[in-house]
Amino acid sequence: MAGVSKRFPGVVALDNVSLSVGAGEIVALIGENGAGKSTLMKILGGAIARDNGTIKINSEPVEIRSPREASALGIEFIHQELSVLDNLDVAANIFLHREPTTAGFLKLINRKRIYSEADVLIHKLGLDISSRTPLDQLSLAQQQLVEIARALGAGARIIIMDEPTSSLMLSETRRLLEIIKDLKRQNVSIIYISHRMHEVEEIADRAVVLRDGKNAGTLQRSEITHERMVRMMVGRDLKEFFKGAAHERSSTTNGNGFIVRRLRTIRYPNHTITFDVAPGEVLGIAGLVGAGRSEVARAIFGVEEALETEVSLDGETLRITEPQDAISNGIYLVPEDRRLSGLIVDFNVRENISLPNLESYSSAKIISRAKESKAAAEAVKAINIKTPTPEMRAANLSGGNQQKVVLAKWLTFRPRVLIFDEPTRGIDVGAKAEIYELIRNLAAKGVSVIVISSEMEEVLGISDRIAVMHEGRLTGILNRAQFSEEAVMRLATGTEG
Amino acid sequence: QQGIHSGGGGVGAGGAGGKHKLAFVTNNASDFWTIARKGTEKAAAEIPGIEVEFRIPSDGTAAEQQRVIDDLLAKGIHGIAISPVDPVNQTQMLNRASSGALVVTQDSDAPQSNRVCYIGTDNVAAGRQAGELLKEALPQGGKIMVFVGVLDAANAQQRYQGLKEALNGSNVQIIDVRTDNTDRVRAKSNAADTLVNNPDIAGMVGLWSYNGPAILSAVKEANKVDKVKIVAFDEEDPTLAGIKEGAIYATVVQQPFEFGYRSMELMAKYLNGDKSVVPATKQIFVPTIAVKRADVDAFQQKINQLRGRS
Amino acid sequence: MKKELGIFILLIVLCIIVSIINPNFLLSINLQNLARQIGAFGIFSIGLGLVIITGGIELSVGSMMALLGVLLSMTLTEYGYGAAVAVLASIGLAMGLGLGHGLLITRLNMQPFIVTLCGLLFYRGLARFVTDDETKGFGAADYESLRFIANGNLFGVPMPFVLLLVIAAITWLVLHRSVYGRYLFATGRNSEAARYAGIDTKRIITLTYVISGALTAISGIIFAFYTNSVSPANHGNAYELYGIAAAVLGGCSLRGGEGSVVGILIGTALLQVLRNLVNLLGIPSSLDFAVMGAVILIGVMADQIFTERRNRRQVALMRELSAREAK
Amino acid sequence: MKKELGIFILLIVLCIIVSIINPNFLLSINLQNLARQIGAFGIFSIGLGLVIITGGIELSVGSMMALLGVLLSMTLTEYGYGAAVAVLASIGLAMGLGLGHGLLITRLNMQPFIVTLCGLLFYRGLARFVTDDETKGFGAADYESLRFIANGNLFGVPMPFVLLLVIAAITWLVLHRSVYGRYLFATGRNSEAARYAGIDTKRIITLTYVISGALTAISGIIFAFYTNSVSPANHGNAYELYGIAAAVLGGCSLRGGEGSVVGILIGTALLQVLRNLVNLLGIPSSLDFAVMGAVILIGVMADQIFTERRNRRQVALMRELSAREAK
Ligand SMILES: Nc1ncnc2c1ncn2[C@@H]1O[C@H](COP(=O)(O)OP(=O)(O)OP(=O)(O)O)[C@@H](O)[C@H]1O
Ligand SMILES: Nc1ncnc2c1ncn2[C@@H]1O[C@H](COP(=O)(O)OP(=O)(O)OP(=O)(O)O)[C@@H](O)[C@H]1O
Ligand SMILES: [Mg+2]
Ligand SMILES: [Mg+2]
Repeated sequence: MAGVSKRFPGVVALDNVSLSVGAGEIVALIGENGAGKSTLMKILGGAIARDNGTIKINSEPVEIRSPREASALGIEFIHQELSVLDNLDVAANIFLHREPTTAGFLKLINRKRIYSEADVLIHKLGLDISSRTPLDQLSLAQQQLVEIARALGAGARIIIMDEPTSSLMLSETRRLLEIIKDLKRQNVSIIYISHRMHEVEEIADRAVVLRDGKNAGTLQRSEITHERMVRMMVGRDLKEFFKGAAHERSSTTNGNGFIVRRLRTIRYPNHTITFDVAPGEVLGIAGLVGAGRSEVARAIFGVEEALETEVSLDGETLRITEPQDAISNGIYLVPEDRRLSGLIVDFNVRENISLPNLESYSSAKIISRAKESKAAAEAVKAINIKTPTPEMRAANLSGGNQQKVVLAKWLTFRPRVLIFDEPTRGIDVGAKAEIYELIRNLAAKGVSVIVISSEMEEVLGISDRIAVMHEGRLTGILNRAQFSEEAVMRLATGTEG
Repeated sequence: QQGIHSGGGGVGAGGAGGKHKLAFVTNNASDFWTIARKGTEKAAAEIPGIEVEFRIPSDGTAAEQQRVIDDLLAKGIHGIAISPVDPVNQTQMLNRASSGALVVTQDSDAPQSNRVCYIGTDNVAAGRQAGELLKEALPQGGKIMVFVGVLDAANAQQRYQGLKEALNGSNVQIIDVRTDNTDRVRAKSNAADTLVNNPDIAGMVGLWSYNGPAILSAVKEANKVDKVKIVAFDEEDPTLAGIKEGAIYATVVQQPFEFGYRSMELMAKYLNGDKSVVPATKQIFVPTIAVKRADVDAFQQKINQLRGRS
Repeated sequence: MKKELGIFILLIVLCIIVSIINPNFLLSINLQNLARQIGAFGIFSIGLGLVIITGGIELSVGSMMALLGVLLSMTLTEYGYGAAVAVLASIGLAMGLGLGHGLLITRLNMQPFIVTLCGLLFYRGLARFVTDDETKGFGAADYESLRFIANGNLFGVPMPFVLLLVIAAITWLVLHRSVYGRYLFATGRNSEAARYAGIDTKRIITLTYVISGALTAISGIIFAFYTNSVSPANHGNAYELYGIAAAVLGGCSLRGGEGSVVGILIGTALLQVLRNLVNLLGIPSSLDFAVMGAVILIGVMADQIFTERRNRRQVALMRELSAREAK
Repeated sequence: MKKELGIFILLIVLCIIVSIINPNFLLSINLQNLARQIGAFGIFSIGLGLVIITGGIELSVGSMMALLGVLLSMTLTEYGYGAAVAVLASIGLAMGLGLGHGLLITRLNMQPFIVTLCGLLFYRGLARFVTDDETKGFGAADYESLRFIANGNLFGVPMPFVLLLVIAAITWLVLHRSVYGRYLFATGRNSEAARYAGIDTKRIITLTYVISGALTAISGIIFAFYTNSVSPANHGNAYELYGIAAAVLGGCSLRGGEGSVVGILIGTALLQVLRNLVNLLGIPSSLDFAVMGAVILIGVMADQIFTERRNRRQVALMRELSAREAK
């Protein structure tokens, strides 16, 4: 691809960007949120049209006008936003539009083949389910794996992966990286977008960096280091992560703080979960995919029914059956699935940010536009949401910036308990540091913070204590002194605890 | 009470080109009105100085008729012959209309209103006629079922009333009335269900024009042509064919052509100052005719002519 | 705004054409008739529009009007209650029915289509049953105030239209400026995310059906006195279709979360002007449906084509601009 | 499957109750009548169901049937073409109209509701115009083969029902076992994602409207010969509602992406049994709508409550189990 440009109303998403991939090469495409990575790939994948530039495959200029044409050229795209169909089963998703058919006018699907081949594919990815499972019964991570299986099954020459690991935990990520290396050996080209620098360090042959829609440089295999990438992405040196993180705080609540006792969720009714978070403490919750962490968060917040639980905050027992009960007690949840539950993509940034707190921007139930806009503008500035104006539709924001909008919603509040479910999913390194700082500041103000995260680095860096879950069970709680990757993994895989 | 037309031809004749603008407003769309239309067309051709407009309110409701009237008045109409869907309660509307134009009711009357005259069928009498035909067809008596589109229409109620009057005290007994909301599929399945549920049914009466054919085909399919006497209203083709082959005993027909022609004629005369055309009763009944097997051929010929068929 | 603009232009063009062909269109009496119709149809259409914005549907308005109409007549003429009592009872009943719909939909998770379809059937049946299939009217007795609401004028403006304007103004404020309105859009767009934001989506949805019920009752009273009689089998038949069509023409999306009060008003006006013009232009009655269908189709089509062409032109312009910049 | 089960149980319970109260229900002649109705209504309902699965809607079926019906009569009786020609022309025309809908929806991005609403108005108007509001019939002339399709029996089974079974079987294969069906579900649930997968969603949607047109034509021919005459103003009125209701009762979601052929069949059967039972049980005609509404509501409600209770019971069971384990 050479000289590619793309404008959206109000934004120049790409300005004269070039990118090349050799056969069997793994190219990492990195950059801050909103740098234009997804847009560039959508152009290659035929999902959107470019304004300028050329695309060549084997030095032949090609026109890619639709995903179908991309597919015909051997380009498969794993989207940043899930594009699986939850009314079909796993196999149907994997083979969508490539179904083996029996001959005949009706084009009947060869079901035997589809299921057996799908089973093979998903097991290769370490997904331990039947390919007949309806997709709506899978967790986000499992759906992500299905989408990856789909691209792999297509036998493509070029596979684009837009943040494929953002909702995967360590072991799945490892397996995926192995598979990518395997594909490389089979001479498949990979374009890999990720905000996780160590993944890039591990697999990329070359890293192409975008900044503000322009090429900011290229790093060869030998040059790919964490610092160089970050410097190139943000155009400056970044202060150290997790600096001054968790000093040991009192982890005894003395009846104060946020206490959850005997929480049993519908999905894992045989296990009770009990933990507490002191005011000013950050409790990390770690675990493998599907360990039931999100379920716990949803049950506490009242979106999902808990079979049984006792929740108290500063000594006061709470009854939470609906989210508004939680919110009125100062308990908030930043959910993991931003497009489904985190924000309303058709609302603009301002409306999304003000939504949970609308009453406070209104008098006599009539919204004061001035107050609302001011609060939104402040929030946009506070966590640096990259948007030309708060009036931009959230759907038009880049993935990371959408996530920031989800976070921004709760910043205008005075929370007492804040639960983050995968807060930095898809967020660039620079913004991550800002979010960590934000979490620390919240804690410093006496908020009890719970951070559910699948990123080992993140849990270890941000938490004062770490609760680890395995298949719905709380296998242990580690104090700062006991922190280590091995300790977490042992509990997370259930080999201990 | 006195509308602008009360001054005789003077005001009324002031219309476009000195012509009287007359309108004929039906209650819904059906073949019946096609024949009436022929009558109005004949009137328009024969009577000098009138211009005739034919309006069919599409959904057959009082509201729809009111808008048609409102629009006609806005257009400066001089005379309206209307078949009110709901006479009792459209009185006000008719009065309002008659303060702007000459109003004549046809087909169904609104006696409480300021309409100048009614031209049409006496539906109670028509019902009675149907009742007499049934008694004639069923000398032994028996159970009968009545079918109609909607029962809250005035002509349905009046026919039903006449039917009941005529059968009162006889050994012909009405079991029930089934309605179909003018859906012919429903009309036929209503008849079919009745045949299933009342194996001993002796007669079936269709109060609205399409009920006859619907009953006929249900009866034929159930192979009960000999066992069930059918009395229908109006002159749909299958009804006439049914009479011809003896499957339908008789049908009571109105003369819509006369409605069309005579209402236009009356309004023209009235607007020209001749008020003697309105009788003291303010009602002109166009009698209904019973068509049986013997008269069906002649009738068919006449009706074909009116419909402009060969 | 863009969405309403196209249909608004269509409306204006139509009015101009009609008044050129037949200047009677502009007679104050015709405009009054038209305004009265727009008023009566507009009021319940707004309610329907709100329901559509929640992502729901309300099919029972026509039947509900029939039921309310016959009951209104019976309370007034047969049981001899006063006008105020009868009106309040009507509105109260309709709100109760709306509440029922809302609760069935939110508490029992039933599909709005099914709930209100059952309403459509049930209320119609009930209306026919309580009246024994007899048309109920208000005769010539004078319910001055009620007649005034349906047939009177205020400074020459028909009362239903005045009522519509008042109701539209209030609804506009509520929908586009108030917290409730924002919640409504949020719920319609993505009820899951709305719930996560702490919105009691069930309450919002239920409330909307109640409001729709109240507006249906007001329209129903106007229609009842406009026709002065209520035929239980026909009154209000297919009015839900008019309401839905007005809302959809005015930019409400049946997938929820989209729509505006102004759009609904324009949609209603368009439908009524179409009905009016068929009569004024002397188009054969048999063709009136065809004309309505064709005009709406052509209008919306033209709008769509223009929008698309404009977009394409913008894209081309941008391409040019960036090409020039690149040099 | 779960979704259809509830409504299926309702259907069975209803049939049992009716046949206990009135054993005539089980008479072969009644079952034949019923099957004939189910056949005629079921065929176009399947088409409508497919459209609903794409996330669209088709409101014009009733009007289309009226138009096709009068044209069928005219080609046969007035222009004297043969039955085969007339039938093919009918189906061809309907497919053409469906194609038109599909193209307007997919190429011009118009809302299905608006396009087919215009169809509803336009075709009805056209039917009335070409016939000059006159009812068209087939007289006594014998179109043996056509009459057989509508009124005949094959080994005692009414032809429309036989046709329905054949069509349902084919549609079942296509919808639940073929590539096309899979694309249809994908398109209905998330057309963007389907597009990303390389599916030509526009073609799929257009094709579905064409199929719906063809099925409407078949139903239309059956209805025309069932009544033996077609009143342009009334024929097929509100049939779209029956079709949509059947599909929705049978588990199709108006948001698209959900539904099954078996469900649509059960939904159709339920509606027809309800119509039949009103006559058989001698329920006053004025109450028939009320009965239909009430039975559907109660049925769906019971289903919903049972499902919920079952879920809750499961939860309770789990609770107990785990409590026991905890000891
Ligand atoms: N449809 C659209 N309309 C308007 N602006 C858009 C649209 N899609 C993307 N943008 C803008 O284009 C820019 C680039 O977005 P893109 O999604 O390519 O970023 P990204 O590099 O993938 O970021 P992230 O890491 O957060 O996913 C952003 O400023 C975004 O707001
Ligand atoms: N609707 C559903 N039906 C059945 N099982 C489900 C459903 N949703 C989630 N699950 C399963 O429940 C388990 C717990 O999911 P949950 O999202 O709570 O876990 P998690 O620890 O947050 O994992 P993740 O990292 O995937 O978010 C997973 O195994 C998932 O497959
Ligand atoms: Mg991106
Ligand atoms: Mg999770």
